[in-house]
Order: sequence, then C-alpha cells, then structure tokens
Amino acid sequence: MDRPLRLISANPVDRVARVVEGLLVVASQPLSVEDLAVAANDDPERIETALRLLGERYGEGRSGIVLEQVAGGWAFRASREAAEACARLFERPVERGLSAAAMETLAIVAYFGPCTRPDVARIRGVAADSVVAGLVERGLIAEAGRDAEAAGAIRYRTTPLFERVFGLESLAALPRLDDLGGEPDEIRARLEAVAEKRPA
Amino acid sequence: MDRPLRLISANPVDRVARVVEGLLVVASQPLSVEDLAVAANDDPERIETALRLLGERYGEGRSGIVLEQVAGGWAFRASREAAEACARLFERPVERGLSAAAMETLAIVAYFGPCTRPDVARIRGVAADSVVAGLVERGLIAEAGRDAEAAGAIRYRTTPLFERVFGLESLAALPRLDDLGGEPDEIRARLEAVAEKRPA
Amino acid sequence: MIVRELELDLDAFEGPFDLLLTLVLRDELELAEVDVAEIVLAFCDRLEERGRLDLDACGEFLVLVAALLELKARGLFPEEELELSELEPEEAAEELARRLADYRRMKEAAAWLSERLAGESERFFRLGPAPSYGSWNQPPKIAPQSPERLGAALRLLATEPPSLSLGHMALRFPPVSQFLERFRALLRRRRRFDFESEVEGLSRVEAAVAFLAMLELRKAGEVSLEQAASFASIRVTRASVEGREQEWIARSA
Repeated sequence: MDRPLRLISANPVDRVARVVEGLLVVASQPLSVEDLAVAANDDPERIETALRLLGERYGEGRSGIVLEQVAGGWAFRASREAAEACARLFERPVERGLSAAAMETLAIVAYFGPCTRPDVARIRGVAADSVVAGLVERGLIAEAGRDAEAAGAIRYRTTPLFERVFGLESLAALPRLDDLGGEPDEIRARLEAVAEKRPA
Repeated sequence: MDRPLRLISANPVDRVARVVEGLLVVASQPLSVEDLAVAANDDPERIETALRLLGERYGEGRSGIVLEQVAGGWAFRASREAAEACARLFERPVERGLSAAAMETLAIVAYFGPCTRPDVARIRGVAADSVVAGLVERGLIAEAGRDAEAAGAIRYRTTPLFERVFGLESLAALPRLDDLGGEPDEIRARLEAVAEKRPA
Repeated sequence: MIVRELELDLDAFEGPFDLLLTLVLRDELELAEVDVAEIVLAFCDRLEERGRLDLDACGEFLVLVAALLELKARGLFPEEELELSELEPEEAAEELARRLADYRRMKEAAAWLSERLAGESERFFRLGPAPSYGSWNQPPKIAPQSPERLGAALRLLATEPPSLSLGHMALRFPPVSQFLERFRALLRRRRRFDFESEVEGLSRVEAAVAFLAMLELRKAGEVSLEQAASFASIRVTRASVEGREQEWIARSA
C-alpha cells in the first residue's frame, strides 16, 4: 500500500466544528475564516462547512449562544432571549450616551476614513477634538497613522468594535453614499433659486 | 380552580438553560449561581438544574465548549481537543500590533522618559491615554513613580521586554538623533513646538 | 433702526454690535467663540418688535454678518483659505453645494446608525478576554523590531508643517487699524473724502473692514458722516477742531 494508514474519525467535520467552537468561545474578537483555518490547521472549505453546521446549532430560539457573522468574521454572542438577563448583569459602556455629534462624527469616519480631525470639522462645521477623543476612548475609532499632506495630522478609522457594536458584517453593510441625502446638483439648484429671488 | 391558568412551555428548564448559556458566553469572569439567579430572575435551584443540563451538553469530547466550575463560579472554556488550535491563535507574533501611534509613544518614552501621559500628548499633539494603556498591557512600558511637579501624574519608562523586542542592550544603545540636533531636552522642546503648529 | 447699536447678550459677549465688531477686529475677542446664529436671532427679534421691514438695516446687517461669518470660517479653517481663494465664484458655489450635500448625507448616515444601534440593544457579546485559563491566555508575543523605527517616528514628529501664507490673509484682511491710519492720513491732506471712491477695487470683505474703520472714526468724534439717500455715496468729513471743542464743552456742561 502506497498511502499511509490513517485513523479517520467517523465524521471529521464534527471534530473541526468542535475546534471552531473552542476557538470562538475564547476569542476576544470575531475570527475570519482565514484566522480559523490557520489556528485549526485545516483548510478554509472545511472551516466553512463547520461554520454552517454550527450556524444551525447556535441560532436564535435553539440556543442561548448565537453564532453571527460580524465585523469581517464570526463570533458568538448571547441570544436575544437572554438579553434581559444580560442587561441586568452587564454594562454597555461603548454605546451608552453617544451624542448626536458623536454619531455624525462616526458616520464621517466610517464613510470618509481614514480622515483627520480637520476633515471632520470641515464637514460638520464645528471643531471635532473632544468628540473624536471620546470615540477613541470608547474604542469605536482608532488612530491610523498621520496624513503626510495635511501637515502630519493624525488620521482616524473605525474599529472592528464599531462594526460589532452596530452589528455590521463589514463597512460595506452601511447604506451606499449615493442613497443618502441630496445630490450636490440638487442642493446647488436650490441655492441658485434662492439667489435669483434677490432684486437685481 | 384557584390557580390562574398559565401557559407553560414544554420544558421551562430549557429556557433557563438557554438564558444561562447566554450569560456565560458574554461573561469575562466566572459567574456564581447567585449571579446567574439574579440576572435570570429565577431561583437558584432552577439555575443549578439548568447548569447540570448544560454540564452534560458542554463536556469534553461532546463539544468544543466546556462548562467548568472554578473558583468563584461557572465559566465556559475551550475543550482540550481545541487547546492546540487556541494556542496557535494566541501565539501568533503580532507585528501589526505596533501601530504608528504605539511606535511614536514608545519612541517618546524611550528617548525622553520617564515621562507622563500629558508629556506624551504634548509631543504627539493628541491625547495618549489609550495608547499608553495598551503599551502597559503589553509590557513594553511600565509605571515609574509619580511626577512631583505635574500634579502627581504617573510617569512611564520602557521595560526590559522593550529592550529585547528592539534588540537593544540598554537605552544607551538607542540610535542617535544627531540630525534632530542637540540634547534630548532640546529635541523634545523642538517637537513640542512643532506639535503646536500642527492642525488639531 | 441702527444695526451697530443692536444690543447683544451672548455667552461670549454682552453689549452693542459695533463694540463686538471692534473687539473682533482688534483681536481682543475670539470670534470662534461667538455664536453668530445668536446675533442673527437678536436682529430678527428686534425687526419683529418694530413690526416693519427696514431694508436699509437688513442690508447693512447682511454685509456685516457675512463679513463676520467669513472671518470666523477663516479662523476655524485657516488652511481652507489657500484652497478656496483660488476658486472662481462659480467653482466656489459648486464646492459649497458639495459640502452641504456631504453634510446632509452624514446627517442621514448618523440617523441610520442611531436607528441601527437602537435595534441592536438586545445583542450582547463579550467585551474583553474570556475567563482566564489555559496557556493561551498569555499576552501576545511581539515580533522583533528595528530600533531605527523609533528614530524614524520622532523624525516624522519633527517635520515642520508647511507654513500657512499669513501674508496672503493679511493682504485680504487688513486690520481695522490699517484703514484707520489710511483714513486719518487722508484727512490730514483733505477735509472731506468720498467713502465709495476710497474703497473702490477692494473686496467686499475689505470694504466691510473699511466701513468699520469709518464707524470707529465717527464714534471717536474724528469725522462726521453724511449720506444724501440710501445707497448714495457716503461723505466723510473731518470734524473741525472747533466742532470737537464745542462738543467737549457741551458735554462737560
């Protein structure tokens, strides 16, 4: 016989699924298929098969642990059924009391990031220093190097925690920019309409 | 009939068990039976029944998630089967871990230390709290007493681990910065002056 | 209604409008801290109280508030000055529309995020590490680093930001004192001059600053002003020494 004899368990995908379960229960952040494949020392296809299997087991209504695809990877969270109990025991420090200014700043960094504090101020028309500092403190945005052009101003981007808190699979899950607000042309037409009403 | 009619699910302990699963997967620390009972708003006996049920489901060989009783209560951990994969997940060297912000802060503490967080902020032009906390957590810098002048702010210095990571025999082996001119104090004053000119 | 006498009660300032303008132009009051919208509200309130539309006052007010807003914008975004001043009015209007569109989009995006967050209030996940056990709970290892990266980080911090052309701003934004000097010099040579012809060729904002200088001279009693009709030329006349002395006598009496 050419091939070495191997002991193969009855259903090896079960074993991969158990390893993935173990990885997800200790991980502090969502793990991508690639992260899981490297750690489990298995190939991505089998990891994906295992994730499908786990998705069936850890779903809302079936288990208190729910497998979700979020922030570019896979993670466990508590089921909605357990939310009331979780709310009694755990704080929500990241998202509690986010102001309107903080939301606007988050939106700007999510869509236009990495961007600097002057970039944010330019769009909002108000200095952004303390709002940005607050979002960094909460871990929703983080420094992403300095802008060589803008005199070395620090640039910021949103973090995986931002995607996770907002339940986004990735930044691509945000509404398309084109679907938001008005077109510059439309706004411009309105500005001009107002301007033309002035007496000659 | 005296007792009000109640709709009771086929097996209410299942529901308690799902809530306990949810609580344990969110917890960063072991949870006691009382913690679980308060959070689930249920009585300790039923919590214990639920934990027995979960113990059967989350056992070595049956699942990658293992329920374990430890000092202080109950917690989920990864199974022994997944231990090797977990070790690989956590032992990847994290080169990407040293961000530009971390590198700047390390450089400031290494060349001008021991110094306080406000000192670092003055040179970088941005609050340094989370970066400093991250470097302390990773053992690259450590507290070195308080600054008697700066309202008792904590001062930081680099650690032996820092010297190992950067391949330095001691801080005296840091590359010279002759091109920035003069003594560390002069360089520091120059950096602070530049920081003031940078856009916020 | 006299716009410059408009009484203001703002967080940053309390007093008449023309004192606010004077303090701002003398750099004695930080314009960034002045809520211009409050000034507009105060003006609108006053207009409403009077119950009739005073077009002269509105025109004067618009010019002054526009100048204030432009000054404030330049103070908030000094680097913008360089980019925007290069633009033709047509392009500037386009840029303005683009920014307004960006802001409106971000308002909507923020509303979308808020709604999303509210919908996620039942999603709980672990923040931080798992309850600690196992050998894997050690802090992650850090790959060896070159010490040169430390020096490189400090060199980047030592890079001077490109200096903003303040000369350019000074040119477009002469301090009110410059016009004071200019008008005083003019008045030493001539008893009377025509405001419009003196500011001809200046930008609207410069003309506004010149206008403030003229008000300043009037307030100090150095000149008297005459205008035959609305929008007619303003004649600036040096106050005669006798006139000032008489005024002084009258006041002390």
